[in-house]
Amino acid sequence: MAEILELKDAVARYVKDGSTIAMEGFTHLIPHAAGHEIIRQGRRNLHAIRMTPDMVYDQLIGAGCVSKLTFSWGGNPGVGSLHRFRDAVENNWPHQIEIEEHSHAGMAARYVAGASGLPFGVLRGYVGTDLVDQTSSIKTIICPFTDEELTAVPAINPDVTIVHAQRADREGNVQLWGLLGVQREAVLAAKASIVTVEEIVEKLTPVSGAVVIPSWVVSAVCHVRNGAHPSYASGYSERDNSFYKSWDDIAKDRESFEKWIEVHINGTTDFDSFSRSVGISALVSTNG
Amino acid sequence: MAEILELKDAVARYVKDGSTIAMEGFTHLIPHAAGHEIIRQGRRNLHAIRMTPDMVYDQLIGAGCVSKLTFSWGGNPGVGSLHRFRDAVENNWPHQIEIEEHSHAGMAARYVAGASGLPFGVLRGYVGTDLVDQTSSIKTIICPFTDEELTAVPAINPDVTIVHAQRADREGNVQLWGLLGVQREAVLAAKASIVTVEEIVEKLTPVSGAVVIPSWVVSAVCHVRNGAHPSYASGYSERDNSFYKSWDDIAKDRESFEKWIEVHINGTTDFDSFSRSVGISALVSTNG
Amino acid sequence: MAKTSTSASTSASTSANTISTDDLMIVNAARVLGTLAAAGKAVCFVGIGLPSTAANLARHLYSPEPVLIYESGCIGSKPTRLPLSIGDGELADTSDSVVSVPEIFSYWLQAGRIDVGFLGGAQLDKFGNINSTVIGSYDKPKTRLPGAGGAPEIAATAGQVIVIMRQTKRAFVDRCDFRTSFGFGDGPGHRERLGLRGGGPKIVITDLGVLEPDPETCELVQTQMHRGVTAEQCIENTGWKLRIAKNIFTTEAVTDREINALRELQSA
Amino acid sequence: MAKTSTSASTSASTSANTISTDDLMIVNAARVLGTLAAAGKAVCFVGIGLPSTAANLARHLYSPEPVLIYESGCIGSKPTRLPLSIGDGELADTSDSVVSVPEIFSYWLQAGRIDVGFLGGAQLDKFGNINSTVIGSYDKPKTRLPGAGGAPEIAATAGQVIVIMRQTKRAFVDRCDFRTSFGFGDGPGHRERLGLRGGGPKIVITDLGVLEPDPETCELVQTQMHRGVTAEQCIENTGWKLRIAKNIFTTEAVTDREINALRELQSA
Repeated sequence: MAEILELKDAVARYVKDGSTIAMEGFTHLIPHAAGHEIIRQGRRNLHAIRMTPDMVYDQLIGAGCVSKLTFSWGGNPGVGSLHRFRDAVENNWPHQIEIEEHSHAGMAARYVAGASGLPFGVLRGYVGTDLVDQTSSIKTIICPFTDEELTAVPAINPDVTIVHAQRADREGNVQLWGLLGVQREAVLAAKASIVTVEEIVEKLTPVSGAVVIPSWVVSAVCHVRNGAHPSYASGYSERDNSFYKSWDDIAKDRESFEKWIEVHINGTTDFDSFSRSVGISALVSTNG
Repeated sequence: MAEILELKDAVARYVKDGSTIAMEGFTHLIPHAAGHEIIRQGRRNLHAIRMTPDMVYDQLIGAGCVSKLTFSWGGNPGVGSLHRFRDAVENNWPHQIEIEEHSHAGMAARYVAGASGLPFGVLRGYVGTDLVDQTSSIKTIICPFTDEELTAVPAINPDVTIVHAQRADREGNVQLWGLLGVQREAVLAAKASIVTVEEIVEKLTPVSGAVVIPSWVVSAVCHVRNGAHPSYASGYSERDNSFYKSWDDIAKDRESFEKWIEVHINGTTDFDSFSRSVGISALVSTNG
Repeated sequence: MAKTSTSASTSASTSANTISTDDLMIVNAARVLGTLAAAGKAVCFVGIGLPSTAANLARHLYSPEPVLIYESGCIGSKPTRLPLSIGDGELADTSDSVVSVPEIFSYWLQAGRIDVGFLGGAQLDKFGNINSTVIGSYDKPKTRLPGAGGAPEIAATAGQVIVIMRQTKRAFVDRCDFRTSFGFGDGPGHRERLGLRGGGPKIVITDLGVLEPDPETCELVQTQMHRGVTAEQCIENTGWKLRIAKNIFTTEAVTDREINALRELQSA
Repeated sequence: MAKTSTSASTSASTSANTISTDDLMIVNAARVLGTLAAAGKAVCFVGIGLPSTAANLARHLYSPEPVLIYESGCIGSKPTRLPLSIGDGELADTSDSVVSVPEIFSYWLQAGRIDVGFLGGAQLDKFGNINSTVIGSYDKPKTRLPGAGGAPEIAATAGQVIVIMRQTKRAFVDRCDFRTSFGFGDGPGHRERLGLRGGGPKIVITDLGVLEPDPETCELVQTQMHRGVTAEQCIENTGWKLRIAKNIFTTEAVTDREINALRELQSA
């Protein structure tokens, strides 16, 4: 059964130096608050996995938490580059990071395999691309019935998966809706999982398009209102597009990035204090 | 885009002698009316696929429509044997049928592979069972990353899949909810598909737990109120357990079975006329 | 739910209730689940019939409650009445989550999230293998049974398997005509050689008592008998040369609390 | 959506509207979709930006409408305003169905249900291969790009691929530094040898005109130019020795109906 914990305590318990972590969210429900907490706690040598590493992974990479990144698309959606990611790959700043690069289809198949207790997933993928030469975790497999050649990718089973969701009940059952991404698979594939939620309610009521992740496959639920910001939680908040745009300037330059981390992450104690620090509280819409 | 057709016309167009058909429904939403229509049209040599062939497959088998059955559990749930299925397997009556036998997990993996455009599915399954010796469509496959031995099963891609759902809109978008079974996968795996529905509405409104199958992956939608009877459609009808029990007596004996088919199926023109014939109209509850 | 009539030798009586052999099996299975739930190990994969009744009884009797998963896609079902079929709407309506059938078998069973699987069948052999496929030969069956359903993968994968079956010479056989669900196969080490991840059949609950595998030989041994049952009865009703445990004990009598909760459930 | 400023040579003017080169690309892409939709072949896998705008414009201009699928899990999206990101809530709220990301790639893209995929990238080579991974070498990148995303499997599987890119010497290269998405590979027969199921890049829409693969050589040839564009301009802005089709023609001027619908969409 999931425990209801403070985010600080959940991160301290489940994210260790050297952990393999997945923080998923496909534009929607990205667990930014949890990413900040990992930086605050000074974790190092993380193997960070994500289909679409965006701002929060840029922060983790720039802050020196990550030694390896497994991913399929690393950009600031609608804005441009992830400058800290680029600086790490192009210039080894703040240090060298290893990258393991896949396609979305391959990453999705890897999470599904992980959630299914299989060691690999099968897809029609990567054929003819140069990714095959760069990524050792792409192999061919032969169909035993048709002799067709297909592609195999290994399961992903993170030490800990962190996601954000709309809400949970007091027993730790988690409910999310809207764009579901690969979050459920990432939680089910992980050895431990932390879910930050917009609110904790007495009883989950049905919501169209919602899925429930039962408490007994979740390790910790943390109440962090607006904890996906500048991403959003459908029904609770809107995507803060201007914040994504402003990140471009902040992250472009090492010094301004370091200052931002120093002031707004290391200089704050939790997500509320971070929100006041960057002045986003006014942008938080209430539950509609 | 799906066409809205009379069930009679849809079956005539998509179910041919020798077709491979899947009529799915996991206790809930079983397309009985469509099964009756196949018998009425006198189809022969069908390869009938279903995880849980129950009463409607018993009828198809007894009526001589089926030359091969692929399945994982063939019984009358909560009641006992499928007598026509047993008579065919044990005594070749009305003629010999070939069987291809799997487990639920394997059948599910086969439908998923079929829906995914893959030639096979992978699972941890069948190991140590005698099914492996009887079913040629179970093979081993080696994980190219861990060298583990797993099981492969070939995709199922029926010529036509038939399912029942709660409702569709006038464009043929289909909405179903409650126990979803393997229906969506069975439709997506098929070359053509027929969906019978409780009602056709102007516009589909959200329902908690509902999934929508878009019109453009469905061939035909047919309005057949209560067309799952004696199975049920959540929100529209209740399972008619007494009908399932009464089937035991009808099907136990070849003569009583043949008479039942003659009177109630071949002697009726459509599902309404069948319902009057067996006197079930009183059991139909209205949309709640 | 049809109850078999009570026979003097295998029933007890508390209050106004008469305890049938089905009741005995249900209550004893519920107790096992209660103990497992207390140890944090009671995610159950249940089928309809006695297992479903036992699991729901355990939900009413014990805290923490076991978590019920039905192969029809229901996770965390809390039915207020006993479901009539595995696809009973009540199961979906009272679940934490309803998922597709493929997902139940991949993300939930295969992934190793099931602590306890319930199985039964037409034949059980001394190594806990189960036949629910065919009596006689596969090609020329004497009796064609429904088949595997979810059983092979439950048997392979669940943390442990609880078998509930009536103990008769016809059903408890030296070797199954067909191995639908793998127990301990041919004996010690066989599960390990095949790489099966689940623990296999750890307990067989019958109308006469309880059998458990000998840790060394994997052979099912009578370890418990219900009140009034004799060792001879157990041996007579078993098709292999049944061993009786030295320290065999008698199952606790069904309590008022248990039978009342069961009757309430059955009449809901 | 940022619009590049209009240059005299590549813009037309209708009514009070000034047509940008983005507008030109969007309208021409929408026209292709309209034609495909009329032929019953317009299930589109779209990304954000010009493809999404073009696909939504086509929804407003043509009947039957194309069906829009976004990799974020939205099937049959009918956004009333242009989505700002692929995860824009508007996409989910206006969809026929929202599914998980794994399902979008398995049941929908991989299964061959997509008629048209849109792609772009940093480099496009003469055989329609696309690089969105890295400029320079993979190990010592000059510019690290975002990477593959959904592109490799869209390129492999979609019934056909429409590429939308600005035509420049830097972007239209003889050979991509990295092959992220497979077009015609090294030339004729290469897709077939690899067993790719999709049709590959059938049309490249640029700010200067349209390129299409020569059916025999698979090399991209300039087959259309926008009004006011010269063959010399096309050749100058292409990094390989560009062939101009003998029967090259000029794209139709953007109509009032088209530009008005586009402006309406952009201001919604």
